[in-house]
Amino acid sequence: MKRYFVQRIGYMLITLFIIVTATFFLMQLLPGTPFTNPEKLTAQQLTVLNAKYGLDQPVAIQYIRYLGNLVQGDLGYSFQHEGRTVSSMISTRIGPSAFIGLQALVIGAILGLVLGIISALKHNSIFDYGSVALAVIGMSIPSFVFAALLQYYVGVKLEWLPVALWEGYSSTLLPSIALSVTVTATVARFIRSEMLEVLGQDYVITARAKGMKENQVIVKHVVRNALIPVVTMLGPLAVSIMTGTLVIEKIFSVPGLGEQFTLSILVLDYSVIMGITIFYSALFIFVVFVVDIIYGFLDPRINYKGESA
Amino acid sequence: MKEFDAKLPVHRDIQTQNDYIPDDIPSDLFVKAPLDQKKSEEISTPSMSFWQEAFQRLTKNKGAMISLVLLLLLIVMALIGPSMNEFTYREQNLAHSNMPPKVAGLEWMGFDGIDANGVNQYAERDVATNYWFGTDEFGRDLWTRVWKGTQISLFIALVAAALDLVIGVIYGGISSFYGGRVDNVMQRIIEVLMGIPNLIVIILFILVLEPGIRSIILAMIITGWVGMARVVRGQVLQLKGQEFVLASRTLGASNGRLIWKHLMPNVMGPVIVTVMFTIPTAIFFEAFLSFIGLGLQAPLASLGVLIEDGYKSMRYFPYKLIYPALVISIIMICFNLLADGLRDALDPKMKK
Amino acid sequence: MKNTVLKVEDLHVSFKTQTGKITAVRGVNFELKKGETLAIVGESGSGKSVTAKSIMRLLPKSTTEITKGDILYDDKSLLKLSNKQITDIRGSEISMVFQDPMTSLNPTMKVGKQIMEGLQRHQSMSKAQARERALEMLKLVGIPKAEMRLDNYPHQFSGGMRQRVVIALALACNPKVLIADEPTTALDVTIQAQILDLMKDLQKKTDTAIILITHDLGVVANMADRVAVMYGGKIVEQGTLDEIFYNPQHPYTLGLLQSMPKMNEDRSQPLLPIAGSPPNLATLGEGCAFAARCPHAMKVCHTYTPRDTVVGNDHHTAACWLQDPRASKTETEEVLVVN
Amino acid sequence: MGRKIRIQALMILMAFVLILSGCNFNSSESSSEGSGDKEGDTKSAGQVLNISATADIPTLDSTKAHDGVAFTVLNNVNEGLYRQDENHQPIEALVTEHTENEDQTVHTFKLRESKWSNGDPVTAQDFEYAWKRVMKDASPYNFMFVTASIKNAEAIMNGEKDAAELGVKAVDEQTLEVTLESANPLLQSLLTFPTFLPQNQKFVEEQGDQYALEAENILFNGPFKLVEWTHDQGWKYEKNADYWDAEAVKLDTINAYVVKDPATGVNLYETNKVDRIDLSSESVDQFKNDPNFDTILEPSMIFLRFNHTHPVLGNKNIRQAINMAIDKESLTDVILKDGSTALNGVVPKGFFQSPEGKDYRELNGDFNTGTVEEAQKLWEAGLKETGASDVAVSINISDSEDHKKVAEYLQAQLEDNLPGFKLEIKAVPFAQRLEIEKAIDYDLSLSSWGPDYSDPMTYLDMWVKGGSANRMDYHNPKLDELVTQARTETDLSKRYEMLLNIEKILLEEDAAIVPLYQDGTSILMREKIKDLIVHPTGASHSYKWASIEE
Repeated sequence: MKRYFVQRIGYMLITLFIIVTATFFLMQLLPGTPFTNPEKLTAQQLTVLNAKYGLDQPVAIQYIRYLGNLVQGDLGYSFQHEGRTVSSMISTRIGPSAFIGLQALVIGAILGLVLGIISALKHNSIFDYGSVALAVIGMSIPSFVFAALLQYYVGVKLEWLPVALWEGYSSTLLPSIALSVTVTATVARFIRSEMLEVLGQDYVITARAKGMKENQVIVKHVVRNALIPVVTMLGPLAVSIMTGTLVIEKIFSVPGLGEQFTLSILVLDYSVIMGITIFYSALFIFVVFVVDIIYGFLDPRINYKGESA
Repeated sequence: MKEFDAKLPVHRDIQTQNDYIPDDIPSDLFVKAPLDQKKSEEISTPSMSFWQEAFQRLTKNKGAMISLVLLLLLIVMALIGPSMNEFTYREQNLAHSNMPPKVAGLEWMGFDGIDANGVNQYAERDVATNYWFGTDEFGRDLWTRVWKGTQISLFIALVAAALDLVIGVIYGGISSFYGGRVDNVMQRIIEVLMGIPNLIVIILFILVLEPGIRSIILAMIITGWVGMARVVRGQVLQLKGQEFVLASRTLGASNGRLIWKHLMPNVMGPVIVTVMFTIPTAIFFEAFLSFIGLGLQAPLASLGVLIEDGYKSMRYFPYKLIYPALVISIIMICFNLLADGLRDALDPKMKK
Repeated sequence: MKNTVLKVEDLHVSFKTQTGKITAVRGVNFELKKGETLAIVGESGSGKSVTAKSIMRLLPKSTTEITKGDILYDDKSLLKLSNKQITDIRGSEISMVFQDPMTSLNPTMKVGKQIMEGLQRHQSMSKAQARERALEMLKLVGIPKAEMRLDNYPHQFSGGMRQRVVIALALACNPKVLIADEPTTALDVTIQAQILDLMKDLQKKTDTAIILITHDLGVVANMADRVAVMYGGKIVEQGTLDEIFYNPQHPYTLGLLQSMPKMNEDRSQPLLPIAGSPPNLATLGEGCAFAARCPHAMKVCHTYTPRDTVVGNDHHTAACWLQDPRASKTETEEVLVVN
Repeated sequence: MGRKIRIQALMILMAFVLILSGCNFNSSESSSEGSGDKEGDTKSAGQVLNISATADIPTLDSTKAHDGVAFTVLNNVNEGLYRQDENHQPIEALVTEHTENEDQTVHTFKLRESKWSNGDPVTAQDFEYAWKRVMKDASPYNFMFVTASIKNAEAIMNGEKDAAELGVKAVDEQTLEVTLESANPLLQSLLTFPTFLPQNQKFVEEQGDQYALEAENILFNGPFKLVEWTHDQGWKYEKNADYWDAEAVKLDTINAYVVKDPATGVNLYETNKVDRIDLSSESVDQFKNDPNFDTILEPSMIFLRFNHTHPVLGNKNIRQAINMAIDKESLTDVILKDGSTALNGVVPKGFFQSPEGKDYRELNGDFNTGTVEEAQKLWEAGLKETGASDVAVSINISDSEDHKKVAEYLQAQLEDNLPGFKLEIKAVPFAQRLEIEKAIDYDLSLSSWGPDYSDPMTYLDMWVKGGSANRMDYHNPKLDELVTQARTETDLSKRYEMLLNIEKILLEEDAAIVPLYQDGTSILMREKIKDLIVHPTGASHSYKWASIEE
């Protein structure tokens, strides 16, 4: 088990290293200066700035320096926001993103579970078809279309929830709901097919043959076994939420990481683009790793040699 | 119990027939008359090829069939829609800017040329031509642009999916077919690539490349093929151990023959399903990139570009958002349903 | 005379499918007496398992329907019981052992827990009591280091051991009837014998009546008191072990016996497989289901369904037109001579 | 440990993470958080203005600030020597008395007594310190000191002199002496620019590199204090009771919200969250009849640059043809709709008057206007001269909404009106567009230029050879010479004549660029808001005199 962990962490580091390297050199290919106000920047100011950010050094030196700083958790300074470090920007921005992301995950997971479980139990009923249709629609309609509609109808027309900005809990709801649609749909579909599979398993018949009451059979044997693989969806879900935040945060003026990322892309703030890319990748790698561990923890059949008995 | 042949008559009330045993059975029936075995074999279900069977299963899936029809319809519209009226997707006519949709005969459906303030713009501006989906602020015909956009979005998605397929099949095939060290190295590469959130990579590449259709496709396949490669590899590995491949090998089949005659046909099922799921993802990515401002160059329009434009003025010109959003949603839904249907038909075991 | 615990009367079960209704069980009759073992033999698709599941009412309601007949347990109709009443009976009065021990245990639940569940449900035992009893059961079915094994997961057991667990689970509440649906099919031959011995052993201790469903005549010979042969959803011949093995009256039974190798007979005698394949229940029309494969089939066999006829003494019955007096003697004799 | 417990533990952990991240809420909004009535209460309790800002403040360090958002905030929380009044004219702020020597090169400013928000007095040293700091750090707006002709500023910028030698000296606590290279009639006007604000040396040095990055890391001496600043979300001003002219200030609180998406801004306006927003052209149709709708004409101009070394575009007839082929009025009235107006000159109209009080634009009139037919004739002529039959070129634009639209429009106009013309649009991020322009690696470029100070020169001296804003290999020695002369000409009328002639050379003689339109902004502002001043140059907003009339 220890060996497995060491190996996994090794792979994670290699992956991260490759991402860092690729991102760094891709950024070198980007045209334009990352500095603000380049319109009126004089040559002298440019020299001063280049020296300040170490851009006057050869690329190899810059790269090694970047790696060195990265190891110490230093992602450099933003070009656009003078004096602010990328890490501090990420740390102030991650809160709102994490909050709406996790909230969307919770909303989506609960709704998805309920929909998925009921539609599997009422297989081939109107309800089943209805929730399958809902799930397909939820997966198919781009989240930004949905977010725009939500903002307009719930926020502006009905004035039930704040339209935008980041003030208090109520303003987290619309973005979370907009984000949770894909989660709900994905989870519902997944759960439904898992449930249907488990319902067809012999051990469910065994449980019934033992005289277990139907709801006990469903809860203890069916749902539990159907739920375990849901954990494996956390990786893809994390990605879809991450993707979602890029546009949802823009629409709802949420001061989150996704909004900062799209903003930095538009103004070519290298260091921030790089920092957030690395952060996202690291987060993703970490989530996948955690998912694997949780999965092993929930499913007794997994032993950490990567094979199931 | 899915494999009964629909063509043979089914005896619906067998039990009543069985119960009816007349006492006066004529004696002359008690004569030996065994059935010819060959004949009785014929009665049993006629054999169908895997593909025929899959096709039959697919045709029974209503959702998938409706989706297929809708998709074909949309593809046809994407091809002929832009030339169904006299406008081109780039032709501007500022005098006719922001015209609401109007279709003669369909006024009751909202295609009445009346804007959000209740003013009939056609009467107001004395416009004789009907714009079926309205016009944008440049006075460009949205009907033409929506179908042109559909064309471009579909093109991007199909090309990206096709290239994913080629790279994925080659990579996954080589990796699994040769196995051993080759497989090991190639797998490690895939593992690393899997660790990278692909949207981020796409964005970075779009930033570096010159914006345009080619860059978008390129950026999408940079990470897109990985999923396909994994599917192919998994499938080939599974097949490699099976008897018929071993048998063929023992009989001295060449590698090429083995791949093309035995492995490929069997890998096709999951591959097709994966492609079908790749296409909507690609359409979504394209729309997504347009939405965050990394899309196509004007005046080309994809559905994503149109949605982004429409989103900005959805309050006053809702029709600018509705039609492209509707088309993209229908395409996504149909591809997803069709992919689901294909998965069920081609490979009932394949989950997710 | 032993009293009857379970009686199946004219059972008809049909499935709803996309192409229509298929009747899988078409008038099954049998009785099970206390402490005896009834083997139901037949090819796959003959309706054995459906019959078994009907008794337990484990067939999915949405797709299956018992269209006719009754199942009486202690003279009560199982079919008329409410859901609650039938769940009370399942596992405590009638239990079941399934074919594949690999899949019939919940992979994510400790085996001890799986045994305890039933005990807690039916015998309102405390957790500690249930655990005690589960341990006892595991020991009874011969699982070594049972204390430790209680907290293991199914995947930590071998196939044979798992089947022992399943049997322990089935017998934990001392049921009067145990339905064993091909309990040894998925096991190695050596393990098969152990499991069968175990079942025989336990039957003696608990006086449980067993319905043994199998297609393996060897297992039947080893275990059964009486045998029912099923074909095409019907019992075509029923009798004691000796009657069936030494005086088969139905050509299908005969065919089954001939296709089984016998240890103590002349090795040079070839095995005679039954030609053709099992009937397609969806397309089965009038007449004897076996007629299409029967070497002795007569015209009548293709047109009318044969009735159960008592042959010889007691309850030995066969449903075959050859038993009809109008059938030519030569035909009938031909069958008997071959044996 | 039972599985159930483990799952529960997992759930609790998840809930915990949720709560933890919830702590990251905008604490600054504690006052307005919750119910709407509460908000209403605060509104009726005092003068509260709710506005939107398009971006976060990058830095509030006046020596380093370089963007409109920061300039506006600085203008309202700090006070310099002069500030712009309601009519955008410089009025005395901290200055009580201004004296100058004969040749107008040495200016002495007497300062009034006033206080920083930490209680320290604002002194002449604070100005000297801040100004030298700008030069020492080669800050983005250091060229303003050159524009203001402050002694040695240019030499310091060129690295020839030390920042300490800048022509500014604190004679005593209340007296500041500024030495100029030459007389500068624009001095007072330039001194309203936020780069000339004072800084408290002790405080700045205490804060180190964190200075002015948070609300608590900066001192105020202006009409308002910044009491909260939550990055990327917004900030809040409160009236500064210690301000020398506090009686003139009517607003008690200003809440500024960062709203980057214009559509979101509209939603916030409609739900009464903010009282003033900028409208994008997509929303103009919806509100153009609203009493709260208004457009503001700005002094920035949008124009086409040409690569003058391009074989075809280097031809004057071609450039003129392009100019005439574009219907600029339709562009501003149908496409942009935000109050922008067509422009046929380099210097925008309505901002720059001659010493005689006439508008620059009126004096110089329109250049290169003509019909499409004329354009096509010129086009034919140009093609003949260059020997080209068709022209396929690309236009370099930044990927902002407006520029994309303009480019799409231009593309259709030019391709339709000029036979054989093919225009490809290349949209890139703003910074990248500049880079491409500086490298002159384009055919056409859609550019914009805003004034640094209130004088036509800010649009005219950029075209000299080697000028950092030329960026198109344009060169006309006559223009260069006129610019040099105008810089030192002290006779204002003569100077203005020169300025008019420079534009004539650029457009009449060379048709070097194609001016397209003068930028406008359309806004929605509730009628109850009075006297919120929008300045065309420098810091764009003054809240000092603003009030709410219920």
